[in-house]
Amino acid sequence: MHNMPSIYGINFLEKSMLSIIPETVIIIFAFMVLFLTFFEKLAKRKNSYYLSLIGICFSILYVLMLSGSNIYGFYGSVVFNSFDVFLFIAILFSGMFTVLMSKDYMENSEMPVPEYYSLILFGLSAMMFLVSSNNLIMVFLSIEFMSICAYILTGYIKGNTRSTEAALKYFILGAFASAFLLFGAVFIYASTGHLNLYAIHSFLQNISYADSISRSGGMGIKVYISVGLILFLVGLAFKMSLFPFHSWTPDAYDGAPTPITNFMATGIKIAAFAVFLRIYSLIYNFNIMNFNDILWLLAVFSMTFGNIAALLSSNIKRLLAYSSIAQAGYILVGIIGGGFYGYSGTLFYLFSYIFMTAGAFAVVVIFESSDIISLDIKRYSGIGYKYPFIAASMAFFLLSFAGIPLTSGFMGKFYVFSSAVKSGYNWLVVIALLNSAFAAFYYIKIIVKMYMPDEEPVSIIRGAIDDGLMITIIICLILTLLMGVYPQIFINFANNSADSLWRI
Amino acid sequence: MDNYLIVASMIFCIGALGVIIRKNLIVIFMSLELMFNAANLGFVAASNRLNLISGDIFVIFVIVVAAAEAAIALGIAIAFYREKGTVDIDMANELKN
Amino acid sequence: MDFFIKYLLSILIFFPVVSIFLLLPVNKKNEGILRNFSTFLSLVEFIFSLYLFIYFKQNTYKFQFVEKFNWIPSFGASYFLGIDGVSLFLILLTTLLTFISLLSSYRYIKEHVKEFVILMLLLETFMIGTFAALDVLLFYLFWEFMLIPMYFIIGMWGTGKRIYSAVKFVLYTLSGSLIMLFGLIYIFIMHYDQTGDFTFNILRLYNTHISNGFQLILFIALFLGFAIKIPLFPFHTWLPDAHTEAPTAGSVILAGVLLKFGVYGFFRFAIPLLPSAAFALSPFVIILGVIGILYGAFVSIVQKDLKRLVAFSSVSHMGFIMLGLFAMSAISVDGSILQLLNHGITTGALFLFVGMLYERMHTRQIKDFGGIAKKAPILTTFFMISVLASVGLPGLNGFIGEFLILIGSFHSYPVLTIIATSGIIFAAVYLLWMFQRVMFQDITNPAAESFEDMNLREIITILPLVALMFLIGFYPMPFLERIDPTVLHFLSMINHHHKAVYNAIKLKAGLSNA
Amino acid sequence: MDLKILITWLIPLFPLAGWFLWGIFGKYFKGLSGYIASGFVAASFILSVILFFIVAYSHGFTDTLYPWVYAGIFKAGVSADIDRLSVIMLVMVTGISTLVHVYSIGYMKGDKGFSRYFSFLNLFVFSMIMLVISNNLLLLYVFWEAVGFCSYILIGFWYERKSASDAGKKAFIVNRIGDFGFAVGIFLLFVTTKTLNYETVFAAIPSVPAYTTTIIALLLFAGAVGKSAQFPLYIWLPDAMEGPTPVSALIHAATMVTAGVYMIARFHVIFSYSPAASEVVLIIGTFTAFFAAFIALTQFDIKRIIAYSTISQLGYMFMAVGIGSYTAGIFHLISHAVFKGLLFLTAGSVMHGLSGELDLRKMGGLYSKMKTTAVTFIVGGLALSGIPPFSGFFSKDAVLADIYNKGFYFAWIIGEITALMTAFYIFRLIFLAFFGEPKPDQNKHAHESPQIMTIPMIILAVFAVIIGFLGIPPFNDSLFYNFLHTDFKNAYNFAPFVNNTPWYILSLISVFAGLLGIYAAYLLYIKKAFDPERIKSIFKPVYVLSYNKVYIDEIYNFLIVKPLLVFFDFLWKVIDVKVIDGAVNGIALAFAGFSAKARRIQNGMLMSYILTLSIGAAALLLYYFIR
Repeated sequence: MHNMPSIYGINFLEKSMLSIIPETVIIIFAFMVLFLTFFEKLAKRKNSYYLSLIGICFSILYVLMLSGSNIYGFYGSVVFNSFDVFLFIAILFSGMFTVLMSKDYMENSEMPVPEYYSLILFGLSAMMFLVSSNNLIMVFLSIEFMSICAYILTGYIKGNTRSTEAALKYFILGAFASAFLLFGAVFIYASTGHLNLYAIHSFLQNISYADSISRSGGMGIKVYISVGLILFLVGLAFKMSLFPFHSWTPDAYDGAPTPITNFMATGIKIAAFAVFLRIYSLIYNFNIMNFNDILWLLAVFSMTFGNIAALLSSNIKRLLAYSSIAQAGYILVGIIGGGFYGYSGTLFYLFSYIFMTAGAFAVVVIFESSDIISLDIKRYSGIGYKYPFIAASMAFFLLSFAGIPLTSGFMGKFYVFSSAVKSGYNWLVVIALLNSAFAAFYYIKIIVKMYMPDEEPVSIIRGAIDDGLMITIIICLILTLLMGVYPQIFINFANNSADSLWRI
Repeated sequence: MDNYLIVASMIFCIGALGVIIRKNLIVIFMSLELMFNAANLGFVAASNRLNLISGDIFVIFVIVVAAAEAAIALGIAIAFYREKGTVDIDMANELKN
Repeated sequence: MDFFIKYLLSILIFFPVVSIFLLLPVNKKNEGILRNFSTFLSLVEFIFSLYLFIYFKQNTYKFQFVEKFNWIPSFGASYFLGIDGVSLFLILLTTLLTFISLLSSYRYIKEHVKEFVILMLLLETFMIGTFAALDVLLFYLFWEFMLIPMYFIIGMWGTGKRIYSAVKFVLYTLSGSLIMLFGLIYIFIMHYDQTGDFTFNILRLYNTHISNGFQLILFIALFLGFAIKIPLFPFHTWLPDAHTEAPTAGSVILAGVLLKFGVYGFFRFAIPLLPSAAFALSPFVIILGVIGILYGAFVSIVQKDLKRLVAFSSVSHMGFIMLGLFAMSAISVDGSILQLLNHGITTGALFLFVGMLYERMHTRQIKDFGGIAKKAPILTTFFMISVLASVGLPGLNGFIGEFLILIGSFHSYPVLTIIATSGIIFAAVYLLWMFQRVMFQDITNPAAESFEDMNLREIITILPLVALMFLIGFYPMPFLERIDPTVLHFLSMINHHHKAVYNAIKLKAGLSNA
Repeated sequence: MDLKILITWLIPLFPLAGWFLWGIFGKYFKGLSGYIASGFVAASFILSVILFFIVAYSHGFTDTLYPWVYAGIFKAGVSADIDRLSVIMLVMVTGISTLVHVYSIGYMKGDKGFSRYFSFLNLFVFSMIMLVISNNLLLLYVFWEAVGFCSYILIGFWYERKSASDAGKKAFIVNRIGDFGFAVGIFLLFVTTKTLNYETVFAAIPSVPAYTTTIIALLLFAGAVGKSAQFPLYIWLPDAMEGPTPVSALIHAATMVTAGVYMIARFHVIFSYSPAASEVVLIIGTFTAFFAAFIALTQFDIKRIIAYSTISQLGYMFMAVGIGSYTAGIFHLISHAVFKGLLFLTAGSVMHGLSGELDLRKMGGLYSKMKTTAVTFIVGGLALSGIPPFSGFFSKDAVLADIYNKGFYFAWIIGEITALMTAFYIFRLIFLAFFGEPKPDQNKHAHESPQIMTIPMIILAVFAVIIGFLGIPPFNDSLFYNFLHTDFKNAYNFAPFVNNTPWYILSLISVFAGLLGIYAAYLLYIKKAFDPERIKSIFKPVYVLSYNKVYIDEIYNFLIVKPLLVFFDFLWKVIDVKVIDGAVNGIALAFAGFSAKARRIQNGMLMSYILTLSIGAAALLLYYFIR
């Protein structure tokens, strides 16, 4: 347990400000982008685009500057340590990719642009807050903040019924789920009397110590806590899109503008997993009850359902949505595996997951047009010869999803699975491996379409490909390959951040 | 305190039930509000019982958030109505499978 | 030069990748340059690989040309290469067959030549890497990625139900190897728990102590991965489809090299890691192998498609190899390792001939052929030699391997060996019958009237293989004397785990009275 | 390097070189290749004769050319074992091969496969030589199969003819069936004695339990049954007549088919230490001798008649080795090689004269047309039917007398009856072909063969007369016996002589049998004392049986080949495609089905989504409370 008083020092305000600098930078830039709308001639599409990119870069800069420091701000309700550094970088990457993709996408829609980018930036800051939040209030607030941005962005395209419907579904389900989360918070608070995670942590330590000496101690409290934790888990599992709480995923992914889909698939998922990891490492893994059983079920159901549902779906965005459900299952395997090895594996997987997903969605954006048919995988038949580089990279990302070696996907899977084997969850791993075996089918289905068209290739009307997209694809390609071939650097990075989970 | 929590839970369940069974968007939003308020009730009760203040603070935050959400909700509802000409959520069935 | 020899394996692995980068700038329009240049590069690769043979120190079982660098310390995985007498020849086979199949596809591959040569070279990298890797993770990396180029080769240049076959091939093999991965991870973790040594180094994993019960489970896990690759009897159905639809080069590589990985995996991983399970289950594996021998032969007899016949014939041949490997006597294991090479050479040659016939007649149905011998004496001669090698005619390579396998296995499994031996009769039946219907008799198909004989390129393609058939047939010692020490060490390594079993081996190898 | 060793390895080298030359550069040599090939074989013949005398006046030796297969404790080198048996075989093989080569130059003139023919003939000679001189079973097996391959390729020499390529294939596969047994025998021998070298094996055999020896011997004998066309695997030999006649003369009469006999003689230790196995050899031999002769009685294809007679004569040899009198067997082998080679060559010359006609019913009165052929043929016929002083008389009597004196009376009676039948069918052939009134359509172009063909025939005829005199004084102190029996000193004498009837009595009986047969043929086909048709109608069932070769081919086809093919087809079409592959595809389909169901959950209805979500939450809570 860390020494709480340290944050009650004289200069705690500076400390506190320091702890949230990256978020602050993003927010400032978000407002700047927003203000652009007031000035007619500045309100060009490009300006806001570049401005938001600059903001993200600045934020990354600050994160790197702060890396290594271990700060508690605002009475310990915000924490900044290497765990956050890792995840901030991840999230900022996903935000950067989203922005890069958006330029091209926004150009052929007549929606107001600056608001769009500012919303993305606000969403980013919310995610970062979520990651570094160390207090149930902070968690709830930032989740809501993040979700609200996401709701708006999902329904951003006016007059597109699909978009609106997606927003509607996402919103109702999201609010419903956060109600559960909130109610869970109630139970936790009622039973422990704390909102600060560390405080709850120590409280639970005492309880488990207490009934380690006398089995009688605090049974009623344990029930309350467990119910609270379960309800809380429901709220988070919704954001992580695990099986019974997944149902928004395909529709929201499908209806939302594709860059936003990427934003949800990478940013929100990672933030949710990050906060879950933090809370799990602090609270769940006490012997209040065996949460791993529940997680085990969730993981197995998620991956199996995701893969099976994806097998036949012909709409690429829905296919990727289902596959992301399955991926969530795989990531959860790492958390179940637990221990230092498992956490760092999970983080590594999350990090690698960004790049493959972003790359894949970038390719989707390239071949997407206003009509709905553009999302059918038939659209991809024969592009292997028209656009060799893009098709090759798409194939590579898909292989990475499938977990073929030389891709980051394999290393990530390998890492989390071996951690699970290490803690003795053999059946879980076997199921996961079988899953990834038949999951390969629908990834390969797309590759077949791209390189071995059986029907006449659909002629794609497509001008010059936007630089942003190309940059995205190239970065994703390089990193996916690098993490697949020489993952050690990233593993070290993940190890540091996993390490900081223990140093509390 | 148990009784408060039980009441809160009952309200929560009522709200959830409302969300599940009603088809009218507005009613659904109201039920959602009900669920949030159930949570609020729980917090207030708990903080009162433990005579702490943090619960009450949380409640205030929740109210703010709920307000914001209500705004979004209405925005989306209006957009939906403009397109579909109804607020019956069964009309929202374009995205499936 | 010194450097060259020291890092020869890495050079061999990465030279094809380098050559890919050399080929990338070439415009895909001028296919001539692409073909010749890639063929030349693969020839260079083959010549490099000959240095392995030259500088290989025989009569030692120690790994040679060893290279070891840190790769992923936190997994205990390292870039660890090295070869012994077994992998030496398999690597040579790989480089040779890659060169040959590139040379052979000048006429077969008409479109997307650039993609084709690039994929072939990529495939070569991974095949060599798989044989050279002594680190389990590295091995698995090479092993599994190998599927992808092969999958493209089948799917893009195949015939008929090519996509079905390609996808079937990938999914079938992938599911096997993922189960295998579980087994490998499990052993790795177990070794860590026992020694606290976090390593994928196979030589250290050999020392893992695993209780017999676990050994059985893990062996089954590994078994699935390798048996599907071989393919052993009930897991073989991906093979006929893949072989039949693949382009000639694909079939040659598939039959010549890819099928070897299963046996190599058993030899390098499954058996030494889990000796007692291997011994407990060896009767079942052998039974499967023997079923495979007869089953493959029987089914080949009634095939109507030339290529499918050859494909099923390799099911039969791999059965012999499994019999020899799991009989675990020095002689039989020697034999099956030698038979690995023989099968690669012979079946590769057979597929080349099927390809030549197909290029000329545009059919693979046996009934459409007949009387080719009249038109093409050279082709007939070489084809006949290859067929006879596959029949196992003495004086050619096939015989030595099969004979050693059978005579080595006879002591421990007399009945099964006798049943297996009856396979040589059926081999004669299906191959000679096929040969008669295709080459002899009178010309029935008018297309055969304009059948031109092998041209110089094709002769060059075939000549090395035929030469090897005679060499191994008449003077196998250069191969055997390099394989033998490795095999003996393999057997003694099992003994190191398993005293009781070792006596059994000594009996089988006849060392008891030596 | 020692001279005799040099000679030893030069003998096989010549034909090997020939094979390469004609095989690769054949088309540049044109007709020349025939002469050079014959020269090569002649060279190795001369060398063999030299070697013969070296061995005859010193002693045998062994030499290893190079280590061949060393794996584990398994060691086999390419090495020769030269003793009297092998040099006799060498001389016989190379000698007859030379003559056949020379003969073939004329016979094959103008065939487009001329060089190919000689290359394969050379290959055969090489393999046969190696087979004879090899000193371990692996090497023996190698060339055992190699000669089989040569016969396969030469039978199917005219591959355009389906019947020819079928016959070749049949020969190879039937031989393979025999070799299967042979191979298993070798395995068993190896695991019992841990070696395959002759000396060591023979040294080990006496200490091996009898039943093991018996099994080994029987398995090896299976190989001999296939190679030497004994019942029930003889069926390939008559069909083998599809090949060029010189090939039939060399491979299917003189050398390859006798390899089985040679093998048993070579492994006399194994066989003599297992009386049971020898018993089986005797029985098979006796039955085959009678059976083949019976079929030969009524055939009309002259080559097939001679083929069946070959089978029957091989039966005699097996009788001989079956009772442990190996010298007699080898002696009959040699003399049979000579006169049967002669018969085939002359038959070939008849064909050549009649442009490939083989049917007796279309022949007649050829004596006037082709005197040399006729005379040499009659010499061969007399030798075959064992009329003194022709070689057949000495060799066959040596066999029969041993059988009688060793007390196998039943076998002896069968042998005598067979001798009678033999004389009858060969002279039936002679009378029908060379005497009687000429058939008009033949007379026009019937002509004598060129000298290059007739000279070998004459040489062989001369040998057919003189070689028998190696057999005097008959039998167990003849020149031949004294020369050879030292090689068999290790044999275990399992069948001692029970009575020593003087040889002339036995000879009289068999000569009488032979003469009787000839006289019967004379009555039937020259004097026309009885009408052959009447005889047929009297013995109708017997005749039909014999005429249709006892339907053996049909029986095999119906009982074995057809059912197997059906079974294989079932295996492929049902087991492989439907069951195994069906299971694989079934799994895929099952997953597709699940997928359809799973996607129905995602029905787009918000209500159901909320329901799933809350049910999930409830389920988790429930899960917690129930445990």
